[in-house]
Amino acid sequence: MSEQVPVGQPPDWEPRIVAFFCNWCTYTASDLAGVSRMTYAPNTRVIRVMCSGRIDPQFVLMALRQGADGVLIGGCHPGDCHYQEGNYKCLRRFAMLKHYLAAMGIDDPRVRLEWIAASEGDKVQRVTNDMVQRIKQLGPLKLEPVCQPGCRAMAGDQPSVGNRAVAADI
Amino acid sequence: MPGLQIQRRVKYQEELDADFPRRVADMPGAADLNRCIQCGTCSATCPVSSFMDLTPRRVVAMTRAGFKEEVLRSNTIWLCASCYSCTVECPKGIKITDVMYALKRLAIQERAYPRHFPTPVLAREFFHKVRQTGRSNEGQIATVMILKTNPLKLLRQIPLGLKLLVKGRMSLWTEKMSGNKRQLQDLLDYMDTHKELR
Amino acid sequence: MSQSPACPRIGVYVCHCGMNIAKQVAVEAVTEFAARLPGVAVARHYKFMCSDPGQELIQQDIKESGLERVVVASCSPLLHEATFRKACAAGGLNPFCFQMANIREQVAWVTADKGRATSKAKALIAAAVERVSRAQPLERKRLAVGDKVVIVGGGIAGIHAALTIADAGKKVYLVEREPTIGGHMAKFDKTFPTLDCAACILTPKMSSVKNHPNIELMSYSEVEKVEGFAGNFKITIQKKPRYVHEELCVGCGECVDACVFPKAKFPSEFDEGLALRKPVYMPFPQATPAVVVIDPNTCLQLTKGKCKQKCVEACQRGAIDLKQEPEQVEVEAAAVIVATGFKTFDPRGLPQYGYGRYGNVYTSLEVERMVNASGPTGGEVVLKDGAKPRSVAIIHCVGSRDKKTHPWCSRVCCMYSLKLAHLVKERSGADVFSFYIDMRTPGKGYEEFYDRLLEEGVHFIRGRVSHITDWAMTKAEEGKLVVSAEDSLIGVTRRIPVDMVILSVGLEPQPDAQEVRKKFNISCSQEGWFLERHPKLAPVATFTDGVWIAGACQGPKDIPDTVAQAGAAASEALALIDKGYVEIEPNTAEVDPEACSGCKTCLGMCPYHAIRRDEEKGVAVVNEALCKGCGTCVAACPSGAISQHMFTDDEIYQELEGILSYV
Amino acid sequence: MRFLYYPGCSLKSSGRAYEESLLAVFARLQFPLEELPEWNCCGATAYMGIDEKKAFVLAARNLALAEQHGDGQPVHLVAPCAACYLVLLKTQKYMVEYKPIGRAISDALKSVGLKYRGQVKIRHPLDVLIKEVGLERIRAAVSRPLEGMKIACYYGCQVVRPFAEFDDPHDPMSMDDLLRACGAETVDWPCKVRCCGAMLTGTVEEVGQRRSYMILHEAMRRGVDAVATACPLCQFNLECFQGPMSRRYRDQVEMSVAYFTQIVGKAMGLDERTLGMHRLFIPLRQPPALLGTSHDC
Repeated sequence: MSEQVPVGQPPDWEPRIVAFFCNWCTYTASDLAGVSRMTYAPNTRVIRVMCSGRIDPQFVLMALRQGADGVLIGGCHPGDCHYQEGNYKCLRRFAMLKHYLAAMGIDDPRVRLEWIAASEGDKVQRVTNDMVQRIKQLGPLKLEPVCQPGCRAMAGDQPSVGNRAVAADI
Repeated sequence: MPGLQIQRRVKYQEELDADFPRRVADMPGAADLNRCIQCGTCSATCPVSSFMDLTPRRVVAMTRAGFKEEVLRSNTIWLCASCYSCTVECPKGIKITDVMYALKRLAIQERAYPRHFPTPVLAREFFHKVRQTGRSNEGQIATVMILKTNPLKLLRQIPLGLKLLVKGRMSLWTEKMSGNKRQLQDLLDYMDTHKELR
Repeated sequence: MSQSPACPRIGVYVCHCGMNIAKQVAVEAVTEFAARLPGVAVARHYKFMCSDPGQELIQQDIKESGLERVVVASCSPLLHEATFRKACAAGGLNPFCFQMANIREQVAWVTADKGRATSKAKALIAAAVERVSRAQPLERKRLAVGDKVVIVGGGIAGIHAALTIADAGKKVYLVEREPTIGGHMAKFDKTFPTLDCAACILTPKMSSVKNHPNIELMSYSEVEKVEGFAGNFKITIQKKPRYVHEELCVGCGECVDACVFPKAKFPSEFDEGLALRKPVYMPFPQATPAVVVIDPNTCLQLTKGKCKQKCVEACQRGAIDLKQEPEQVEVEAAAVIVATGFKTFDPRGLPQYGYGRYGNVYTSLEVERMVNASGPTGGEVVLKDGAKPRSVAIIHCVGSRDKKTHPWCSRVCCMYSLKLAHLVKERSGADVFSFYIDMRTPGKGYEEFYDRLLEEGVHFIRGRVSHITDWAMTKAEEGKLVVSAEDSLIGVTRRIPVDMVILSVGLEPQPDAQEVRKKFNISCSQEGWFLERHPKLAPVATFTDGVWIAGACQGPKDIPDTVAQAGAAASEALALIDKGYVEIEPNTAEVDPEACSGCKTCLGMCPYHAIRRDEEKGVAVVNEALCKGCGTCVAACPSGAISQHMFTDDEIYQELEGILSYV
Repeated sequence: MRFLYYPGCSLKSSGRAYEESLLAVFARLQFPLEELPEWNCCGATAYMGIDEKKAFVLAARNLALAEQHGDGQPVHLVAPCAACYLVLLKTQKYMVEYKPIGRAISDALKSVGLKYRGQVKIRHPLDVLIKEVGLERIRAAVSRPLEGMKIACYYGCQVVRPFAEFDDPHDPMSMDDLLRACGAETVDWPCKVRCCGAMLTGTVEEVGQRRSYMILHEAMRRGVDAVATACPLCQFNLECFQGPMSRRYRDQVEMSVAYFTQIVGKAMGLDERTLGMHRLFIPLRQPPALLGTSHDC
């Protein structure tokens, strides 16, 4: 297995992954990973939603558009949804989204759906590490990023391009 | 009245080899060594533990604690018959048979096995034969092994050898592997020249 | 600082959590970073944000700096969101103008590299700041709650919880699937470490349950369906046919005597198969309710449809009804307590111990029955051939602490093994050999009990038994069961011939734990035990409001701990009822009638039927009382007409932008 | 599905009767086994002591060769010798479980133009007879049921543990089922999977022989006519040292020890020579009822 850095990629590049986790299972599981001190790659940044059924495919597209190199969706195992069947809805949308992403030429491993129960802290660790590893092999997602680290104006910085308007075009 | 036999039994920490457990645990199958809870199931299920100077449980404990000398010189690792009972029974899933293999290999590397002990000799003979012919020949290997370790014993084995010959269960010539013997030798040579693989 | 008038003033508070966060995350640098984020008026770091001074810091800033939004970067919102919302409210801010960034569980505790931990913390705080700027003030709705409780499981946990709640004047439905309550405890002779007679302390409680005016005992019944939510559950219970009218039967036993089977010939469940019963039977003399039951699997009439039905004739009260059908009952409850208990490990899974192969290898539960004065042997410890054993081995950890069966320690086996060692020695005078891995006696009076057993002369051998065999090596071993173990304190393998072996089987989840947890919408740990909301701070609560757990269904525990949990669960249920209302998170969905096209896509999305179409206006309408706030309809709406409070698209896009734009 | 046969070195020398009887039985069942061409020694137990990776590579070469015969389909490789069976299984498993081993083996194979993708299913003949051929077909092939014959099935160590999945590692029954299908009675005894002493018989004689003696002693105590084995080393240890054992332990040890395939072949009416019966030191003891019929086949 090659661990070389793909051409054109800065050697210290680290992928940024946005994770949408449902409140009841996967978010709880990632808390459990914390409580159990299971260290894993810090590349994921979690956005908590009540249910994976809330995840609009547009959230995923927007995350990629905004500069994420990958998106991880975490929900309860089939049959375990706190809201009975939100995860099934998520699964259906995900299947559709996958077709769309493929058509756009976005590599399959970049967007991933995983069922992670509240007790599966170790799975959060495993899945995160694995996903980071795979995306590292793919290199940065070369959509023209709207947001890059530091692109947003902070008090005292030069004001930057208003990216909110661009984002709204999608 | 003769004096009491006394022996100092303290072990000073600096006499232990702190690196030893790590070296063992790095070998395939031995990684779970540290999970041992010292329940002794391995010793109890071992068919030959009654002859061992250290029971398998003690070997694990002493390996973990860094008692390198004692472990590598114990007869335990040579008495292990690879029956895999301990591995199957261990409640913590420690592959104790593999730990024993790892210790055997370390003992050979460190030349810490008993002189004239047949097992390392047997393994070496076996290796030469396989390299030559692709196959082993039990009869020949056993003969050479006994010759090298305990020649007197050979005399006692003659009747058995003859009987095997008569029954067609031992041959003086080794059946050779057909075909591409070169390939096998290349393969073994490759392992010899690529030490990093080991 | 240039700030648009629309951007609210935000305060950011970074918690050190002692060293928990500060060790891994450079809190000062993070605070400095936060101070420069758009809209941030105040940024501070503090040792413990959840402490009183920490909370006061927030309240003070709201008042003095006119903060309109608050972000706390500390632990998980699942732990302290409520705390900080209250602090905001106390400072005069709407509690929903608040956002948490989880930099402990999801950053400090899981990231090895300090620099990268700090960066990740910055990103999460930026996200919270961006998101909170869009937060809207919201109100919580209150719903009145009922005053009844359903308790599932009639073991000692369920019994104790039921009596506690009933004594407080609330109505309890106690649902038990077996024909009688009592659970495992009813089978024991003595309890450790006091050697109290189990029946003496349990049976009075059982009859109190039966006689309590506030308890409706539903034995031989199972929960079918649970609907509703905390304070207002609707629960469907199926009463299995016991072919006896409970209210008519007085438990006289005439029917049992009359049964066409002249002798008992089926293994008694209560006696672990050591005694026999007839198809019509009373589980045990103190069974509660004291009503017979007819087993549909062995009754001739019920299996073959052909029997003289002597039992029907014999019953003068006409209580027997072989045509009884299952019956469904629907009850309302404010709270549910699940106390479904455990199952013991089946040692057939470990063939090396010879259970089922050698007649004199018993499980501990079988021996519990044997030593019980009202048990199948009248309390005598005897071998299969009726003789008294002269030597007995007790093997700990059978199905516990073993990767291939159950990795956990079953927690009660050391103590009950000590108890059985005492009883066996007392009843039979046998030599007892107790094989243990580690002797675990942490409890009040437990170590003292171990002391007592040591004094009584039980042989304790530290070593796990590898196998039990009839393979004799010596004369003395002929005809015996030979137990092999390494005496690990001596370092020698020992073979001990005995007459009887007792396997101290571990505890495991009930086989249908998965189905049960789904019914109540609660979680299970990986092992299959019901998952508590927090292992330390919410040990009997679950992730579903209004549902509590008690006893061994949550994990192996002994009687004192089970009773303590049952009391805790009961008081938490009572607290909910006494409060009189539940507050609903305002994370409900709302339809914008202007944007709604009336396509009805959302209707099919909602599992709670909370959305209907207003036919007059041609738009969808959400019933807030029914909406649980999952947001599935929001994601589905093709015209973007539905939004979810607290999780609007705007808020999430904003969070996304914050999470990616700075670090 | 293709079933290749991996004899291993022992079946070509001390265990010749095992090979002869095995092939005869499978031929009678019309389930032909083709010998894997160009096979080499599996690496066996002794080798692992010196250089485990080399042992793995030896085994892996056989697996790679077998895989070539599959044309992309999974191949079954039948390994009757317990040690070969174990080493092949272990290699297959550890290649996946331990990345450094997997990599080392793949690199070494690659250096000689070989590759192994994990497509070989390693099977023991007991497994194949029970799961693939089936007891029905075996029963149908039995022409001389072994009525009155009492057998102790001895599985030994490495057939059912630790990697095999076709039978219980503590109380295996496949050989019992097989021989019962042939009309024999098999006893429930505690030695089914207890070690025969293995290599120790050659290295630390007193330890090794004691193991074999204890097993034979128990078999005699259970009053069986024969011990059935599934491993050439077990058979050798149990059969060939009965003389020295009798002297060492002052106990007359005499017990037939035959390969299970020889006994099955017997029930199928195959003749003595085909089954390698003449190679046994102690003729297979048979109850009188069966003796009369053994000549006419």
